[in-house]
Amino acid sequence: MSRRLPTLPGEWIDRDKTVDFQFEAVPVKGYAGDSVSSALWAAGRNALGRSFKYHRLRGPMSLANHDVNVLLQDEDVLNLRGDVSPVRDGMQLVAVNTFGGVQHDRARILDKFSKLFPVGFYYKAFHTPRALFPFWERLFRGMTGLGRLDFASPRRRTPKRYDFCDVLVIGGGPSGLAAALAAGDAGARVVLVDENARIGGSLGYQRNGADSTLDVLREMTDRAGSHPNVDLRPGTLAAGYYADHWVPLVDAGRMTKMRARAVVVATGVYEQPAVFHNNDVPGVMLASAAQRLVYRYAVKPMQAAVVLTANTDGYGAALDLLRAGTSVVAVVDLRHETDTSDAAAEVRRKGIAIHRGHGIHEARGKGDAVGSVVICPLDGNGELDVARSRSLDCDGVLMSVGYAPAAALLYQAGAKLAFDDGVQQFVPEALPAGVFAAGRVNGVYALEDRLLDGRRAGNEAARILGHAAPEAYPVPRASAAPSHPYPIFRHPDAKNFVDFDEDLQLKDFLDAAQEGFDNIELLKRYTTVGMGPSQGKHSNMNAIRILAKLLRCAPGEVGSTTARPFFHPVPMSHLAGRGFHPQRETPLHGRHQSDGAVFMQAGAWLRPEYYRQRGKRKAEIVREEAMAVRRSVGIIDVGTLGKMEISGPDAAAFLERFYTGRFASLKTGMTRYALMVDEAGVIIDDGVVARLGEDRFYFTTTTTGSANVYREMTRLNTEWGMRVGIVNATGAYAAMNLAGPRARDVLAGVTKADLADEAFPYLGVREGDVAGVPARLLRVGFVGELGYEIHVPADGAAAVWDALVQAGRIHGIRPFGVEAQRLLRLEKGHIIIGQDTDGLTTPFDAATEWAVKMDKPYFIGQRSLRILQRKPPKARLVGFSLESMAEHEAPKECHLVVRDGDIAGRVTSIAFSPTLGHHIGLAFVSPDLAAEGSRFTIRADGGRLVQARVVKTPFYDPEGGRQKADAQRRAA
Amino acid sequence: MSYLRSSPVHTDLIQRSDPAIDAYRMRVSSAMPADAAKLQSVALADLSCLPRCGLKGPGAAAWLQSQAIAIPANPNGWMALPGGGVVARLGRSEFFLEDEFQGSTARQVRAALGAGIEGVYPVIRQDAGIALLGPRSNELLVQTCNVDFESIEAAEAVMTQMVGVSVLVIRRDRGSMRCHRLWCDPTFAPYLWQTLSGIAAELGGGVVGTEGLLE
Amino acid sequence: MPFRLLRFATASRHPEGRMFRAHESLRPAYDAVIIGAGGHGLAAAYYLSRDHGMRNIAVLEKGYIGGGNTGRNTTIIRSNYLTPEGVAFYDQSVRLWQDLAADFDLNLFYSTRGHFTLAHTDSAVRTMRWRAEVNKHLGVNSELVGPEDVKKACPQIDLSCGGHAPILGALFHAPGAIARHDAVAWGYGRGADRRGVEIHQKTEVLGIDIKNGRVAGVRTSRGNISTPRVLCAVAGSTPRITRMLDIRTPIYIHPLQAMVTEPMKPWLDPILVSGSLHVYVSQSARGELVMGASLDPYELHATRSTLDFVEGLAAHMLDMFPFLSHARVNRQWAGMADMTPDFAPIMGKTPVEGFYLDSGWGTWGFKATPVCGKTMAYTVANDRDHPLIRGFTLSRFADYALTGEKGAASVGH
Amino acid sequence: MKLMRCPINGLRPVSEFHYAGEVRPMPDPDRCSDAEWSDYVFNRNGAPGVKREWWLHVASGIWFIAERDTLVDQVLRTYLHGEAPQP
Repeated sequence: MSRRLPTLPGEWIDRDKTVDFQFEAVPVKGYAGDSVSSALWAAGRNALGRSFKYHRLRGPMSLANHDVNVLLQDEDVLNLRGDVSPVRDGMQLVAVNTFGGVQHDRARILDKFSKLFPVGFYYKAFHTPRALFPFWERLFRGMTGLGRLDFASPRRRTPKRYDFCDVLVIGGGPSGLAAALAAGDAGARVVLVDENARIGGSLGYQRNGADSTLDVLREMTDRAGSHPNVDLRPGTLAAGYYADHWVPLVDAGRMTKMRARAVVVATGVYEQPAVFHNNDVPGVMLASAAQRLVYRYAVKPMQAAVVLTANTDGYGAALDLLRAGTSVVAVVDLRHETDTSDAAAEVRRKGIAIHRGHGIHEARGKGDAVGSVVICPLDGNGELDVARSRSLDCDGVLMSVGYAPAAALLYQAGAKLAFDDGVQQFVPEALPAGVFAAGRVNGVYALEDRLLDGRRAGNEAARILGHAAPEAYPVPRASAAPSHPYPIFRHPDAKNFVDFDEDLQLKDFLDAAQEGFDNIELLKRYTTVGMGPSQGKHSNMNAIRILAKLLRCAPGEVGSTTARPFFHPVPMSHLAGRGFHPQRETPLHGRHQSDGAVFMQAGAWLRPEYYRQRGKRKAEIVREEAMAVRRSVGIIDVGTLGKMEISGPDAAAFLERFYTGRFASLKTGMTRYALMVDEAGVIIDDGVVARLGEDRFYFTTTTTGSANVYREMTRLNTEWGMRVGIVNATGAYAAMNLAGPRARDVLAGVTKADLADEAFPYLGVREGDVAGVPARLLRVGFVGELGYEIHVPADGAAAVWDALVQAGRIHGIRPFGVEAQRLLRLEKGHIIIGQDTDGLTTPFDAATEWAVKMDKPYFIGQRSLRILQRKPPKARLVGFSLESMAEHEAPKECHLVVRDGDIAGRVTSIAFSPTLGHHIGLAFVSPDLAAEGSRFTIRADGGRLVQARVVKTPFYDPEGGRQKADAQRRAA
Repeated sequence: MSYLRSSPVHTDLIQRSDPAIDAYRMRVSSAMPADAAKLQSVALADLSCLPRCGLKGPGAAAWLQSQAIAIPANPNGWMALPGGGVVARLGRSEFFLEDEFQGSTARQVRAALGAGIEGVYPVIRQDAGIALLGPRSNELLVQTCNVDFESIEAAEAVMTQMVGVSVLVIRRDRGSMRCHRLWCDPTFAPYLWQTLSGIAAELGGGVVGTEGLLE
Repeated sequence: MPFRLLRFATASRHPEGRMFRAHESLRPAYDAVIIGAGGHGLAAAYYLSRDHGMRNIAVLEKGYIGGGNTGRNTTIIRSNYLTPEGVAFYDQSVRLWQDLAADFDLNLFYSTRGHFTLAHTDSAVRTMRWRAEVNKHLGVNSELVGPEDVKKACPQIDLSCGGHAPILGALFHAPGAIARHDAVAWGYGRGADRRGVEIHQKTEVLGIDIKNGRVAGVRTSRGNISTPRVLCAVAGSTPRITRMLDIRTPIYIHPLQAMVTEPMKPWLDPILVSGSLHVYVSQSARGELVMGASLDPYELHATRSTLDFVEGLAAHMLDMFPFLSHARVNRQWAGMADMTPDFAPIMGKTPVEGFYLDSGWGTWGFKATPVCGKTMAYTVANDRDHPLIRGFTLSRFADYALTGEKGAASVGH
Repeated sequence: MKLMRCPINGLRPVSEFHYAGEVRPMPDPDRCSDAEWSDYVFNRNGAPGVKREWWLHVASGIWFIAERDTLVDQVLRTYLHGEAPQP
């Protein structure tokens, strides 16, 4: 049986384009422009979904994007909103959360036992005996949830976009359109968004059986559509309001982050359901839902309707039904007084029965839809007099008993709303700067008033942005309340639903209050009202009215719960966008790739961990790379180190204050280790400072520390006001370390600089060309061999690397990675900040007192170190060695040092030293274990205890002869 | 000092074409397939080869003027250099110069400043230099940067973040062609370049050769 | 089907009384006043009345029961901390948790799901091993596991995380659990209420009276009361209270945000945490994915939401679970985290006699609710710090004796 | 997203900035007591209110002072260090 109507003016469907899709494996025909619900309803389907808790049959209720009982699975798309989602050819839809399909859902049995599951029932059972809870939990997890994920579904990368406008108008109804036109006329750049497929709001469907509002709509959309300053965006959801007029606009394809200078909220209202027994049976719907069916989709909502109303709009809806050919059995008006509107008069003239002072006691199902309703007169207390009930046959019920403001965005913007008893609605009382409300969300109802109110808001917005716009005058709010104060009716068999998402009935609220959850926030948390996907759009207001009646106070005193983003749920892909991952590469990255580097993440950088060798394992390769450095020569990219310059008369003094060491005494042309502690005396960074001239220093920081060090330096420079210039050259300079007995031979081949020990001693720094590139050469010994750190401008890095590799070929030069460097530095006993130190390590713990000059007048952290100096040390970092053992038996980094069942420290670094032929490492141990030669126990994997002996560092070449002058000669 | 410089985005360029021609001792790609078509949408060109220099310090402004170089009066302004090129004022007391075409101011300043004098400190500039061209360049900008470049004054130099990278941006059209110039740290350049060129390609544009921009 | 549900079907009217009484007015004097009717404050009241025989207690709450961080956190319970002090403390808490439901006769949906802290860098792997070793040493069930074990527990995960942060290993903590957070506050509240404790909601503390160095009374929006003992358990509002007493603390307040998807059929069994991607996620009994990330970057004493938070978190979630593209985020919210320099709490006695702190809970206070209640009750009743909280005293900062919990707490939750 | 005005770069989204905490005068390390010093190092003025804070505009490296009400996240004014405008 088709419910499709002949063409109606303003309908959204395109009758030339039929759409074929399947619902629960049954073919359905619709038209382009149909929503899934409208197409199904047109096709005569009543059962569109099942409810979340009791699995009751549900049909269309609002057609306004909160019919969450009509959630569908469309292949990998879950929880598709049937009431607003457009139909597409070939869709294969099934209702979510059923066991065997909508018609035969096996879980519908739960409805029969609903008395067993009152509000909060799950708090009252299943927890004893404890052993059984997992069983119940598995059962719940089997029942719970809505749609299904498709784990094969690929990641969607929807590009996000920034956008900017003067006035953002949210809502394309009469007031929104009026606001946009007013602001646009005043010269503001206006963007108007509306979540519906078409602009117009209620102008399109609340029509009192006529087309006059349609003419208003056409006139306004024509003007707005052609207005140079107005940009109309239908099908676009304002998903939330964030600080400083920052509004995410979500459409089918993407999220646009709109920065507006002013925002007009003309979001209108949600129509609210009446609460009576079986108010959820398919065929019972909000009046506006029926009107949307008629005018948007040309679908006859029902054959014979009973209209329950408490306002004039109900009579208008009755006329709209008549126009659709629906016979109106009766208008049941909760109000006792006669409605004097033209619409009511028209209804009366058409001879339709009007029952004033009546309400619906219950709806009765027939098949899978409503078959009749039982109505009763209302007594003085607003209670139904069931004794005088009568039954009316119908296949549909309209509910037109009131509205709640769509004020979520206003709340998020920080607006204060107050309950207006006249309008029976929360209305804005105080609005934040630059935010305006217009139309029904503002409590203004009559069409001509809404147009005025919109114009007022548009003009006000334009004026605060400095545009000349007419003085704005406040517009009167609705005189007669469009909303009934309490359209809620008890029933012995309950099933009078307040929240359709969560299947919450009137008694659930009474019971919750009885248990002490009698303020709105607690009530919300205990009943979960408004926590479902529709976020309380159709339930919060009734919940507030129920609580207010219980507490014998006004809804305003009950207050409302906070409305957090999002207005409607937003897909993760829209929020995530493309997903950017900023990454740094040294200028030698390409070289490493072609050399087969295996990369590892180091902060934002990618660094070669080691260089792949056919048929060899990592450990083997790392050893080879290390041995190449020990025996001949190797080269490593150290360009990720922070690289800074500080110049000026106070440069040395600044470094003295910043680092723990002494730099005033550092000779030009020499370098010195630098250690940095924070104000609490905790080690946070280290590096090497090179003096290039009296007033010029060049220095390095750790890879991950560079940003923080530079930041803090510049901040302190601002505060201290010393005469220095600090430059962060980390990215501008490339750096590589050429190390090994042959390093000098290799370097000599590509530079004219005098490399003789006398001219360029250990720890010296020189400036000169390398392979034609201006370079800074630091003679350092981090890996314990003759070595040169070569710093060159980034654009010359490749040239220098190539030249060195070329010159080193006869010496079997090898690029080496971070792993080999770690091993080499460990053999020298050098610490790595962050690995051999932690968030509490002081120089005293780390045995780096030698780098701390306590007798300086001041340095960061000095005062704290003075205090710590007087305290017994907590732990001590020592070098240790193990008797030779197999690799898999050796302890690992962060294995614990134990003594008589207590933790006495931990291993921070450990490796097998190919040069020494056994394992060496660094460990924190309690100070009494720190003496050279003392033994301690490490608990390795599987709890195996391993003996270690404290040894002096460096483990390798203790005198440092190799990195000093005579290294070369010995090698020769 | 004479060496073959390499662009921060060299690795990406050689996958697209053969960077054959030599500009300011850097290999650049003369042209790429369908350059003309890309320029009708949004195109990216690598101008990292252009010579630059930077300086900062309380004396920087006065010193530049003493070198007879006209500088922007206000922070975050930029001006054209004689014979092409750009001088930008970054904040109050830092300056950025880039030569173009016939100009050589940046190189002269670098030479004159040497290791610096009190109150004027050299800042090594190894930025990646990028030109963003074409009618749809703003679409690329709004997808990658939270600044409304449509409302930015022509004389303004903007320091902001683009897909998480700090950049310096100026609007400098080339005749009738929309053009934004972008500079960023060379070690972030490969990431920024690949991200921007990917989006440009989606918009019907992409990476174009450099030669056309060097005349 | 449990029989106890039958009484609902058979009873003529709802067979449940009030969980907590409403009180017209405050008494003039109490033996102890607890500021904050969140989980911690109510737990302390519960144990004071149950174990220490103190009944004349008022719990003062500016808002409503459990309306602060108790109702805003992501309900993760674990004890896999880094310092011996921390591990011992949280381990005690986990033990208490397991009997709580029976204790209250209230189902807290305490659900042991297993907790993975993912390591994406070798330094993270080291930290995980450190935690595992300390945990095992103290008898807590933690293990350093490989990517394949993560895959086994969560087959849907992309171990390469979109190629941006490959998972190298994880700290697996089998006892890791989630619970229904509101119910915890209600359970403690009901238990305390039944033992005579008065819970006063919508009652704001305006000042605290001190007479020669010790607490004398509390001034509130509903009148003044005299009391010798005040316990402050107000998390993000702690500095507002300590300011009333001129007590200086290192506590600073940053918002912590969270978000939740629409319900979907359950698929994610364990709790997953990624420090590098700043993600922690579990699936609730309702089928929602409950997600959080790292702290907001600057001080703020408001629970506003930001868009960049959901954008970043969604992007990182999709790195781990690309198939979530169509899943919709339903709601976001925020709480105020009371942070400390060493990421360990500040508990116990203070320079003001009779004033006790239960604070510095940062982003990890929910899991500690029971043990805080127990130890603070002991501390208040005996005016002596409970042995378990001696590592958490306020004085540790002046003594430079911090408790370095950062490695386990930041983005740990 | 929140906007903040850098004295040099103008109004920008807060994501372009780095927050470095409240401006805290350091006691004279040579004169102050251990207690005064550890109070300076560790303790913070954690209560909400209008605070003078260090902020950095990352892209330009400009440090400045923001006077911000930390209760409502309202920036009252911003200025370069040592250039406090007369209220």
